[in-house]
Amino acid sequence: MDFDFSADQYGLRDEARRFLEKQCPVSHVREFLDDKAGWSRDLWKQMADLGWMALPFPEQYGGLGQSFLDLVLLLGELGRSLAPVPFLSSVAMAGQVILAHGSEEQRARLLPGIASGDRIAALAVSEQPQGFGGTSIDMHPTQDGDTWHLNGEKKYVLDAPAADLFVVAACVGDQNRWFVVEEGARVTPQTTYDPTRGAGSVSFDDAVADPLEAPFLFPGLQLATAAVCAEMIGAAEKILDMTVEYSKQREQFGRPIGSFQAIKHKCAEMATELEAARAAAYYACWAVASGAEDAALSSHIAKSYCSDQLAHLAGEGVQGHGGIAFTWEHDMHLYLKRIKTAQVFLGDGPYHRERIARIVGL
Amino acid sequence: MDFDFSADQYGLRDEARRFLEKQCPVSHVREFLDDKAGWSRDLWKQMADLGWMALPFPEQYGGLGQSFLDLVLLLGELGRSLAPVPFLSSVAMAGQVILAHGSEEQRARLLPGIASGDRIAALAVSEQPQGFGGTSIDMHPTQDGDTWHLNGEKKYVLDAPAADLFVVAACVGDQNRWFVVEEGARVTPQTTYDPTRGAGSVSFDDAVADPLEAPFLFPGLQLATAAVCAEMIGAAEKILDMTVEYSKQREQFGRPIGSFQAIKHKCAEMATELEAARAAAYYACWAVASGAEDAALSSHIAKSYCSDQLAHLAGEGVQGHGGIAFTWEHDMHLYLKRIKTAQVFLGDGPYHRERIARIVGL
Amino acid sequence: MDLAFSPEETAFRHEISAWIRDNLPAGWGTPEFKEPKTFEERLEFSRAWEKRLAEAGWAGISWPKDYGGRGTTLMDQIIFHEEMAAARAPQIFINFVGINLAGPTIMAHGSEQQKKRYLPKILDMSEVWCQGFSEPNAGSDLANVQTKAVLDGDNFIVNGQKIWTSFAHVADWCLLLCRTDSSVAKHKGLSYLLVDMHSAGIEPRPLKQITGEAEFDEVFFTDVRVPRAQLLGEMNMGWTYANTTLANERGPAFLAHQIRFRNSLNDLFDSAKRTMRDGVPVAEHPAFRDRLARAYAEVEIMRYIGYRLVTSILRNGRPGVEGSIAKLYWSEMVRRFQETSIAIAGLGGMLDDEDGFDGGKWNRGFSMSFAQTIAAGSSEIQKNIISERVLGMPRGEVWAPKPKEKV
Amino acid sequence: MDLAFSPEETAFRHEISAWIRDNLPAGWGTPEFKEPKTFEERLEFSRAWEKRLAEAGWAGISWPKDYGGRGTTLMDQIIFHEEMAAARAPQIFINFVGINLAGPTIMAHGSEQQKKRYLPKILDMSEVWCQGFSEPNAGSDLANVQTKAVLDGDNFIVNGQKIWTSFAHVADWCLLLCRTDSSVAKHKGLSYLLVDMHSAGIEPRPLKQITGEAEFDEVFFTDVRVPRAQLLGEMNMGWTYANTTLANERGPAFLAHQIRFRNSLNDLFDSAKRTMRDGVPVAEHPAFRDRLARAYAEVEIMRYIGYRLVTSILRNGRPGVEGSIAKLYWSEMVRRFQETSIAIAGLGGMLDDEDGFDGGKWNRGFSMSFAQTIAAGSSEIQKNIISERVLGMPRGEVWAPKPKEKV
Repeated sequence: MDFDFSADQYGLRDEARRFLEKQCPVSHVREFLDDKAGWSRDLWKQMADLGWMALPFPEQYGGLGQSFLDLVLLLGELGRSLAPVPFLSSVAMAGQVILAHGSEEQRARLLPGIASGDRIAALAVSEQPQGFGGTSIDMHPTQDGDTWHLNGEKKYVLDAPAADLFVVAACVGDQNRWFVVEEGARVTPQTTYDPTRGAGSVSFDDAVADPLEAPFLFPGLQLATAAVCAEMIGAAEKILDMTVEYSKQREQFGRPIGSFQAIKHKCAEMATELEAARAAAYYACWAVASGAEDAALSSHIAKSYCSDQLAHLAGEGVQGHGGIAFTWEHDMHLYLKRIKTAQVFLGDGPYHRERIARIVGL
Repeated sequence: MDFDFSADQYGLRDEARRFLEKQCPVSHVREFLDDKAGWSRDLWKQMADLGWMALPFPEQYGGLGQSFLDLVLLLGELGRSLAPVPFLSSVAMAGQVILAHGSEEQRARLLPGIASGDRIAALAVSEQPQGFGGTSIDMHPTQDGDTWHLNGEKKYVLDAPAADLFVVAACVGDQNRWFVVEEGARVTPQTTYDPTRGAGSVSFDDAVADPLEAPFLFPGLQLATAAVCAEMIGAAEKILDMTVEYSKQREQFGRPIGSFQAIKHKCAEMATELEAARAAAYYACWAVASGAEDAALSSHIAKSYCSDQLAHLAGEGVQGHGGIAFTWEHDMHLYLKRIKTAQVFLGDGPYHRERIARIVGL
Repeated sequence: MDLAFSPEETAFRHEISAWIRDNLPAGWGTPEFKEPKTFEERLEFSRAWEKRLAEAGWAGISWPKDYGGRGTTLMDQIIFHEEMAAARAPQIFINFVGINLAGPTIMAHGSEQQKKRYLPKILDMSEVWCQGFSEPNAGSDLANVQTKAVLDGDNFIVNGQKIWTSFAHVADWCLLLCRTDSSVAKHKGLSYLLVDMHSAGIEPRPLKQITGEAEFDEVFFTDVRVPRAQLLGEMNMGWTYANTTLANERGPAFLAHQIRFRNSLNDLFDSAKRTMRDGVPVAEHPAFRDRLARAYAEVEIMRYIGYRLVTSILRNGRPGVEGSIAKLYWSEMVRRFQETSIAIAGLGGMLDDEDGFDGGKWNRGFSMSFAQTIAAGSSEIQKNIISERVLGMPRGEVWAPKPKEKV
Repeated sequence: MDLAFSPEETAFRHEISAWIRDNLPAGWGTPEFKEPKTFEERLEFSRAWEKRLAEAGWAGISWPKDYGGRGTTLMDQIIFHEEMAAARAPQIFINFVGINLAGPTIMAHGSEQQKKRYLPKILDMSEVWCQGFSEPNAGSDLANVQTKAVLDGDNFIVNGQKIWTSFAHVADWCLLLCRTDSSVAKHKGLSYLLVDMHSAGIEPRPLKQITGEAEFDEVFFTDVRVPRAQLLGEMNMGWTYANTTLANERGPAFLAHQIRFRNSLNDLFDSAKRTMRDGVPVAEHPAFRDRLARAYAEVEIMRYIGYRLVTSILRNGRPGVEGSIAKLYWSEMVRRFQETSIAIAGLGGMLDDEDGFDGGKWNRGFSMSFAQTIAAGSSEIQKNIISERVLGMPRGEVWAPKPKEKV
């Protein structure tokens, strides 16, 4: 029984935090707020030099041979710093799906570019604003001999403007599975509520699509879901830190507002939500990474809890700051929007709870 | 626009409070806690002498010719004092149903006894623990010439042990309507969670049942629902009063606990829930009493809000008291159980919200 | 207790509703109508519309005729709000502060000369008002206002900074809360000045907010000269008067807010009916149906609470401390409502503006909803006021104004 | 990070699960089994069952062999709890205080002589323990304990009153927190005494609680003589030691609590599947399905939190302040869970006991759930501790123990 990270993993976290505080202060993040398709290629290159993209991939695919679990705290740091790079999409979601579902040939072809950072992959699942997975996927590839083609449009694709290739959920018969589209995807960058990251729609017009070998969405989707939770934890930790810190500095009525129970208890409740979310997210990361029996269940538990409770935490963070959080200059709203966006991405609370209900036989 | 009670109505409330504080202290209520079928006949007789049962009935039926609205604050006082009498059931629910649905003959036959307090009526609707109204009513009377008979069992009948006659919801064709059973009902008193009031199951074995003239459950059921809300308001007011009062007396850390924001803000939230519940309950009482266009809607709004928010308030009241509220000797648990029971009686929050959804066309 | 409207009130309702129908801006409400987008466009649009309302005599329905009003009742005022909302007419925007905050405060505490001078020009739209309350260090602790006004002969000399001032850069006048005595307890040394916004030394700067727009300004005052006659009421009574302003913010306008939310709710219901999830409209989906019905109930209860507030004003002449309960109720309700609306946008809420669900309106509503529980007395401040002034709990903390200062 | 169990641990799991299967009380778990009803019946039943566990050596799995324990690991202890719960074996009842509170506290702070004297008798069931913490005026403010112990030669003379003492009238010993110095700050003058409950001057009185039953006692101490050697550890260190007791309450037993709730949850799911509403089982009804799934998620997350607590103990030798977070999480979770369960009882919850839904068990659970957020440090106290000790926020209030007293 060891439900905590190793000294090496904490070491990487500390190194990442130092690096990001220096190379990715919020002023750097803000350079890209108004640019629908913008992201930090500079930061990306530095991260590649540090080997971060290579981390979770086996050595034969150009990776460093570490595991998905080694990504968890790193994703948190990227969430904490709002780093404007497509790491979550390319390395922790699409890359992990390819690793989990691809054939030897597919992995060898696709992963080295992702592991070096030279190619960027994005995960394209949703087509509708409401509902997730299952029957909400209505893209049906056509087969022409050995070649598959995709038609239609995927929406709400995170990091689409940065991506070179897409890992697309589509439906064959009554089975959803993953296809890789390397060419012919048309991306329309869109205005995002969370201005620190890009998203867009991706349309396919007879695009050649390569089906990944393992013909299910799972466990790839679970890995991606756990990764989103891990990133959310970092952003939520920062919200709590900011709120506590502000409450110690801000004086009203001649005292720091952090000495009032109204604020103290709010922060204590946030800390409790955060600890529960952390336990859920880390457990899900371990379970999906190690193929535990309750991998699927725990990913639904983690995302449902993180979705709803961390959104609540973010709102309380705004309230704890008062008017200042309402200004564009203050960073609080960027974190609020980050969490609110993550809340619905890859399935909202009710979706994941319905999955829980089915798994536990309700 | 006058959304408040009259001086006369407030006068009756003050008189009722004085009377009940004297004649119905909690020590009197506690005399009946262990007796499934017990209630205060003494208190009932005194109330009859004051003319309370006669209040809302027209003079030709032995009443005082006041209206349902004149009952509202009185019901609150009965809730506040936990008076162990079947007033709500007999006068404000069953009596009002007869008044609203009965023919001239039926009113003239049934109401004088109710208005004098000599006869006690109870409302029998539910048969199942879950669901309310509509298809949950599965009692189908049989017709034999001009005579109807009822068979089967009604459950969760408030004040059944005290009642002489029953106003029963039953289904004819696809229409629920009210029947009066004056003889042949077999009552089984049961142990109630709220020990201050009686309840039981009522079974009918070919009991003669007289259908009230107007062949619908509404508006009678709305009147009954609004009356339950009015009574809940009084109990909830008492909970808030007790909690505030206790917080001023109880010292910990050398200060009254009511000086801590944790307790102050809890009480402020309770006061806000209470004011909203009051507005909703009183509005519903006005709307159903005056046959306003939104009578049905407002009764569902009031009961859904009172059910869930006042139950929350009651829980906060317990928490605000700490360990003392956990003892049998303290009265707080009696109020908690009163509110929790009322929460589900005549439809819980989800039931009433589903009705709202239908009415507003969701 | 009678919530029905009188025949006169009903006649007035028909009159105003007919007028609105005949006078809405051309094309308003049709899909072709090009809504004003930027803040400046909204200003221009609302100036024209509110001018039209003013010319028809609808601007100050319950204000005395002496001050340019219609001189009728509070009920007529409420009916006007209801019909405006029912017709989905453009909301009062540029003249909001004048009609709802500055005007009533001047009416309550100004000299006869001040009333005659200022009130008619609010109603005829010839002067626009803003309000200078909050400061960077006077938020929750509003009594901590530091903007100083020092008497120098017949003028006050004003120095300081305000924040969250709507319309500052277009306003002609400012209702300014400032410190005129630093030697006494902080809430005892405040006064209200009526400040000409065209005076030398006033610099409004737009303040970019959470949505990326700038609906508010910061305002910097540097050696601004304000004639002594511009003092409202008595010196050092500003804290008491400020409570009038805040109470008015929670008075008849409360019912207008309510109807605005009912309109939003109806829009949300429309979206919920046409958006599908798991093969059914979101409005029928278990994840949302109960929640939407709850939102409906809460918005209706806000109406009932508004009726109780109005009754209290009609019976007692002014809103009571229960205004704080109403403010807490509706601001928390708005937060829940906007949480629900953004949830219904679903993944559509990831995108914003033209790319967003319903043009991003729920995103903006969600972002702006935090203003409700923070501005005009945060929820924490309201809870202090309720616990101390309504429930009589011991102070123990210094957060809320002392009970004995209550107005 | 590895949450898998070792082969040795799995072997132990099989051993204990087989033993439990073979040793459950006759008829336990079958519909025919007549469950003990009254408190006294439960005492008698649990005494027999816990004696059997003790004789088989399962009572102190992680306790050192020197003190009668099995001398294996914390993990084995946890596995024991898990298997007991998985088999739905009767819960530890009469010996709960001895094993989970008194024992670990004596182990941590007692003299070698005291450990040898008391610990084996806890494990072999020859002595039952109770705990004297709360007093009528020392609830949230536990450091305000007023029960006095005054040294008189070789004895302490104890006078005072305790409340909420489980098992007081059947206990042989009491772990008593009392005041030994009134001249210093209140938390600095407390000591722990091990008090023979058969001493003259001790009077336990049953305290009737919210359910109508009496699971707790009040205990009155009048001139009770306690030999000086019965002082636990050092004089005036009681407050520090009490924190050990409280921390143990939130240690390995946390996972046992979790499994108990999972069992309750399963029972609730069964009820929800067999109770119909609007033509479908409640488990599939929109009013409940999401709520039940949420309850499931919350109970599972309690397990994950428990694993993090255990890891912290394994890595650092003791639970950290995060124990307060765990306590707050699970007690609030229990409240929500019991709200859900009584909602599923529906109108059935109007009735109680034999007439109630599922025999009134959800009514009792709901009533008792308030104990969770009040006892052993109320939610308000936990929030003070979390904000001050975990988040380092300023005290400003006197509610929680000072940060510098932290252990």
